[in-house]
Amino acid sequence: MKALALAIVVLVGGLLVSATVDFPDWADPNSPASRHVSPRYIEKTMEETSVPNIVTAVLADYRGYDTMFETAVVFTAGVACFLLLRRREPRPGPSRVYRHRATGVIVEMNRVPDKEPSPDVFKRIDDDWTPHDLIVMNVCRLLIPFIQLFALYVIAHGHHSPGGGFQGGVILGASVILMALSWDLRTAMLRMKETATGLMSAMGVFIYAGVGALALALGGNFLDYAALSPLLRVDPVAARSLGIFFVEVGVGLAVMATMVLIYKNLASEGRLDQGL
Amino acid sequence: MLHSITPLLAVLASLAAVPFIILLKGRPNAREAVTFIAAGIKLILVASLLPAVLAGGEVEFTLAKVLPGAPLALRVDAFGLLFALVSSSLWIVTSAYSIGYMRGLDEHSQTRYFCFFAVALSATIGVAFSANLFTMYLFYEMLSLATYPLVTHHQDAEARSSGRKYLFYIMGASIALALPAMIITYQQTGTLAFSPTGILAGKVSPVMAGVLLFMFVFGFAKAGIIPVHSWLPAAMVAPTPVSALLHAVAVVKVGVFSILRIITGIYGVDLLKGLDLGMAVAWVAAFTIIVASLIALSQDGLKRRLAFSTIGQLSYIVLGLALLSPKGMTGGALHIAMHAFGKITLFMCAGAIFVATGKKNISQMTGIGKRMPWTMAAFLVGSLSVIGLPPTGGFISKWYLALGCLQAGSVALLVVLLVSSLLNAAYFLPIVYRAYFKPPVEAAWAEGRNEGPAAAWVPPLVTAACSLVLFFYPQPFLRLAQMAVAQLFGG
Amino acid sequence: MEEYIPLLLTKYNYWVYITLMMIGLWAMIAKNNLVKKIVGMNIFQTAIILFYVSIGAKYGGTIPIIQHGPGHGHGAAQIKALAYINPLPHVLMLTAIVVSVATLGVALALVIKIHRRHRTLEEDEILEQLRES
Amino acid sequence: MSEQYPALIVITPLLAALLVSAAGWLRPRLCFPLALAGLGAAAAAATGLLVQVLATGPVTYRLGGWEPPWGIAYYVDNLNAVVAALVAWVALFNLVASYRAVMTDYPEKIGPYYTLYVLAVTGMLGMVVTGDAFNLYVLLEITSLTGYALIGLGGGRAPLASLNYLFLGTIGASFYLLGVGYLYIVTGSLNMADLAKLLTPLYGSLALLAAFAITLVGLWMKMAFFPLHAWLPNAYGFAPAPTASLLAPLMTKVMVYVMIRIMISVFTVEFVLQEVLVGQLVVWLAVAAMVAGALFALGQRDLKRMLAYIVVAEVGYMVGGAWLGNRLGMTGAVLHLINDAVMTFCVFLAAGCIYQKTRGTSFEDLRGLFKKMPWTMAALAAGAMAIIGVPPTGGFFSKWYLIRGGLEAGHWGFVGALLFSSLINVVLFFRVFEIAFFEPSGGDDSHGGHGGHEEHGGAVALAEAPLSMLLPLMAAALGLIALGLATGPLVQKLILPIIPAGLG
Repeated sequence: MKALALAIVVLVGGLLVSATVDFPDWADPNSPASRHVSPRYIEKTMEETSVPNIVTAVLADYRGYDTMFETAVVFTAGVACFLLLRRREPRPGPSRVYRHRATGVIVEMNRVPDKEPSPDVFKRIDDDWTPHDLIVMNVCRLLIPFIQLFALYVIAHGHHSPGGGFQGGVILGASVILMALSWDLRTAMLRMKETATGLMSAMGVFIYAGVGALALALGGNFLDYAALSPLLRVDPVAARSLGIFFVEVGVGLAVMATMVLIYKNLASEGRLDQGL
Repeated sequence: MLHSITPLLAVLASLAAVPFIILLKGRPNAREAVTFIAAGIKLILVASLLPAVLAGGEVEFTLAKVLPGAPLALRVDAFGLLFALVSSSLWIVTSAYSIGYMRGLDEHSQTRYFCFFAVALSATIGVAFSANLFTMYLFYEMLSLATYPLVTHHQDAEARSSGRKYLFYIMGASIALALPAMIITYQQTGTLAFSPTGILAGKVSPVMAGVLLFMFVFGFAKAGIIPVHSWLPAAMVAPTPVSALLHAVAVVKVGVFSILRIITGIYGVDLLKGLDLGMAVAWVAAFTIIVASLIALSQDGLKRRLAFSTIGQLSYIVLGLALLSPKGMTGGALHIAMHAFGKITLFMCAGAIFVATGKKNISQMTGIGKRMPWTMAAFLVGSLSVIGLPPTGGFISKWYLALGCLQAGSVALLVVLLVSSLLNAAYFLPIVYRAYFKPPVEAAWAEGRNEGPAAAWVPPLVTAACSLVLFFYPQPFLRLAQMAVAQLFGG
Repeated sequence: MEEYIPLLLTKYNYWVYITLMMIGLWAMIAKNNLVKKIVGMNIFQTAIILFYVSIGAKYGGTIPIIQHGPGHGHGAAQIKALAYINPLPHVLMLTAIVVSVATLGVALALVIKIHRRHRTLEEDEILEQLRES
Repeated sequence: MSEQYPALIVITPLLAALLVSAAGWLRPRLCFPLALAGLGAAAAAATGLLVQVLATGPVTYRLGGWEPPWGIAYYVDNLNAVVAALVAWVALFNLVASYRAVMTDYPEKIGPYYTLYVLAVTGMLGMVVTGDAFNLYVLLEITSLTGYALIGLGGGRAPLASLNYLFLGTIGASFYLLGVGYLYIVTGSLNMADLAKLLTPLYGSLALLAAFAITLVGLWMKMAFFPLHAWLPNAYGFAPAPTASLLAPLMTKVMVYVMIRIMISVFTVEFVLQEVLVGQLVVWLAVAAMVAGALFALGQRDLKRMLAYIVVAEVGYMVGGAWLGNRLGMTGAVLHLINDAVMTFCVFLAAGCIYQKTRGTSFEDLRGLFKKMPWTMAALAAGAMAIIGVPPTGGFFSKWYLIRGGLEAGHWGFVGALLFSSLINVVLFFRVFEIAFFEPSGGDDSHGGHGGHEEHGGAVALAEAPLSMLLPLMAAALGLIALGLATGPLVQKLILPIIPAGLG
């Protein structure tokens, strides 16, 4: 295997190295890539979409179709993890232990209950992970709202500064994952239920594709946000800018929900009751 | 040139019967009625084409233009009609016989049997009516596949190994030899349509022409030329009606007919004569004739002896065609019909004996003439026809073959014909002699006549009678054969 | 030898990416542990991302965000393509990053499934188990 | 509406997938109808597009209204129109057939299963219609990711097979991406038509050759072209039946389509014929694929795995045909792409029907099936005939063109390998048929086990697959014959116009 690997690596590497002779030098402003196609983005973006962040404009408008499927890829990964891992059967174990939240009374059930007691009243405490650390828990609890606020800013301000749906969505998702890490998976699940996660990830992509389809319904081509201008009562350039914002929101939603969904399934081997 | 849908209907008549046969699964009488109706319709349709063809016309129908120069098309000419008439008329007789045989032995899966029989008949008529090599190949393969479940009808170990052999030779040869030969032909000429003057002339080098010819001759392994013959004895595990109609008439004749089409339609007489390829094929056929007859002598199983006899007789046809002389080709074409009537009689007799007594081997049939006089009488007539003695139809075709040898100036081949006729007599007449003139081996046979179910022994009598009639009145087959040959040799 | 030195210096971005990529490829083929293979796969994909991003660079270019502040097309005439780096590779690589993350997720899910069944992630041990059964 | 067909082909299944996913959480019963509606609409749009393209010529569709090469554009000519229609219809039929199988095997995961199913089809359709090299990569990854998940769902060795597929598939897709990157770096464009224009002056450059080589190797990995086929037999062999009958017929064909598209529309045949000097070598690889695929298939004792190896051989047919370097070979490759999708679908679906009833597809499970499942076996026989290449099924005609292409190129190895693989296919399928025909079914104690003649008379209960599986299967089997009979118009009207003039 090692010899084969070496042979392949040398072969492929040789091919790649030999081709670089014809490539432009690093950072050459006159390289074909810098002279064809891309100058238009730089020079016309403001005029055509009124979005200063060219990356955002190209991402969500000029090549918005790519990005829609990119979001779909994220969504696919979430659904795929769910499909592969999720198991409904409870973890085999002798008993379940609950603490009544109000009184602190501990109840042990020998049989798996047909219906879980309401998590608001009873907290399951038979988890076998590390004991809770008060400082970590509370610092995180304090931080999470700010993280989420920042995430919303990143999504919304993607027009003007580095950022956008993907980045903001990841930060949002990370905040939920931080919750699961510092508290526990069940607590995080209380804040963001599995069904809600699944629905949100689908909804995020749906917003994106829906905006595109709406443009199609209004007589434009698919994803031609300019066609939305009669509906939004703004001129086509502003409509493009707004359209980009809508789809970024969709992206953010989908990425956040999918991050959480993947994390939950991976961390608990698909049982979603305990784990990291 | 006449355009009509009749040829297509004639092909489809039996295919259309298949759904009804399946639907009437639970009601055997109704099911067999469907077979008869389809057979009747088919014969009428085929016969209805006769006036037009006898008047010198051809009937055409194009089904789909699948390949440029090689559409899925049907064309009825004299050769094709001759073959179609033989097959469709014998299907009626065999259907009656099938009922007697299958019910007499209480065979399983009769619905499947009748279904595939009908499909096989469609394919046979399709081959007869094909307008080009591609269409013919299509029906040829269809026939190969439709026959497989019939050959392996018994579903036991023997059927399995025979089925394997059958497929190996038939499918293997057609894919490995006939198909590439066909594609090369198409590549060189851009067409596959049969033409009286041939399509290959001037398009291929002599060596290529020779190689292709033998790829075709051996590729159409149904013709049973040695060394691609051994599927035929193996296929004798099939129920006897299958052997009778398919392995004496339809399947093997399809093979021979394919070679006929190759010689007349693809190569053309002039090209073959020019390259001297006719004689080469003729000698291959002659070799097959003699060797098959010699092997037949040593066979004890009646059906196996008949099978080897068939291999020999098929090569008569190939020989006649390969002589490339008008008389010889007439004889070859005519032999398709004459041998069919004779050989089917023999097979049906063998089946009738099996139904009535359960005997398969010749050595067990000593004295059976007492028990089954009519069956053995039919057997005698069939034997005479296959040997080629008057007053049977077989004599006429052999007469033409012999004349053809002389016309082609090959005395050696005439000698082969005569020697093989002697061999034929040597392996058939002793059977008849033993049956009538030797004391029965089984005591019960002396008690008197008991020929089993009428549906099993009447059909051979009918075909035997046909053989006799054909001696005195060989029409319309002779006329068709002569017309077809006349066309080849330019009016 | 000397003519190769400028080649080495002016095109060093390609050498870096090829080296990284080959490291990843090596790991994917030669490593025995499935998770290590996945790590190799990630290096492999990241190398390509690096390659793309390096295409976008321009001497004297800044990040591709128009610096005139918000506005609807005013002053667009002053924007010079040379002043900003090429945004397209960045856009493309955002997609590629997402794809590689998604692939990683699915790969890990599969690995968990495999571990559930075979109780190991060493490829040779898994193959051993499969041969025995 | 008709000018929006290209968009609708992809949007309707995408939206449907999202709705299916939502329904999976809320109303699982709605999943299947939604998926059906989405793929039905896609199939209708694809058919409409095909009709439109045939009537008025190639269609360009600008997504977002941006003109190429700045925006992404679809470019649809006869070739992708017909492949899109094919993909949509096969996926739709398979969807109908998958209903019962998914209900029995994965009742809890209907939602995600159909979500991924429809997404996979979306990705394939997108790949087929797109005219942008990078967009193709994104869609390729969607299809691949869904494929990994749908395969990994199977029991037993499926996850491991899927992970292997994921590794090789990722390498393949990354190579493709890298190849596109090479093209981008030398031209600055990603649009295929634009690339074709910009590349012409660059012929002869090493970078271009490397780009071509890397792209092709990447695609070959994805299509399991010998010797890069190692992932395929396990992945398709262990995949759940409805997955196998979706991916096996479509995935490899779509990749072959992409290869042909890259060969004729991004690079040109002139480039492929004159600059790339390894054309002969590729055809020899194809020969090796056919021979090796056939021989490996002989070694299998499981129907699905046997079929998977046949797919490997079939890929060899198409790649070889496309690389022969003449019109006939290319015609054969495209025609075979169409036929092979239908015939592979037919045989894999038949295997799925068998699995549904016997819970296995190893050769032992096939015993007595002609009695128990006559219709399924009839369809399997029809598919087998097509794979062997018996007229009038479509398989015969594509082989016809391929062999003629081989003859014209004077490549006897290719011709010989085609015939050899046909013969091996006869052996392969009749081995299966023998088992199903001669050997009594094992489970039936009153009849089996004694051998001999008697049990044939005994009535074996008919245990046919459900109608929802049988009808698509029959449609596929009849489709094979219809395709064969339609070869003339197919070649004349559809395929010949798109064969580049540069091919000899």
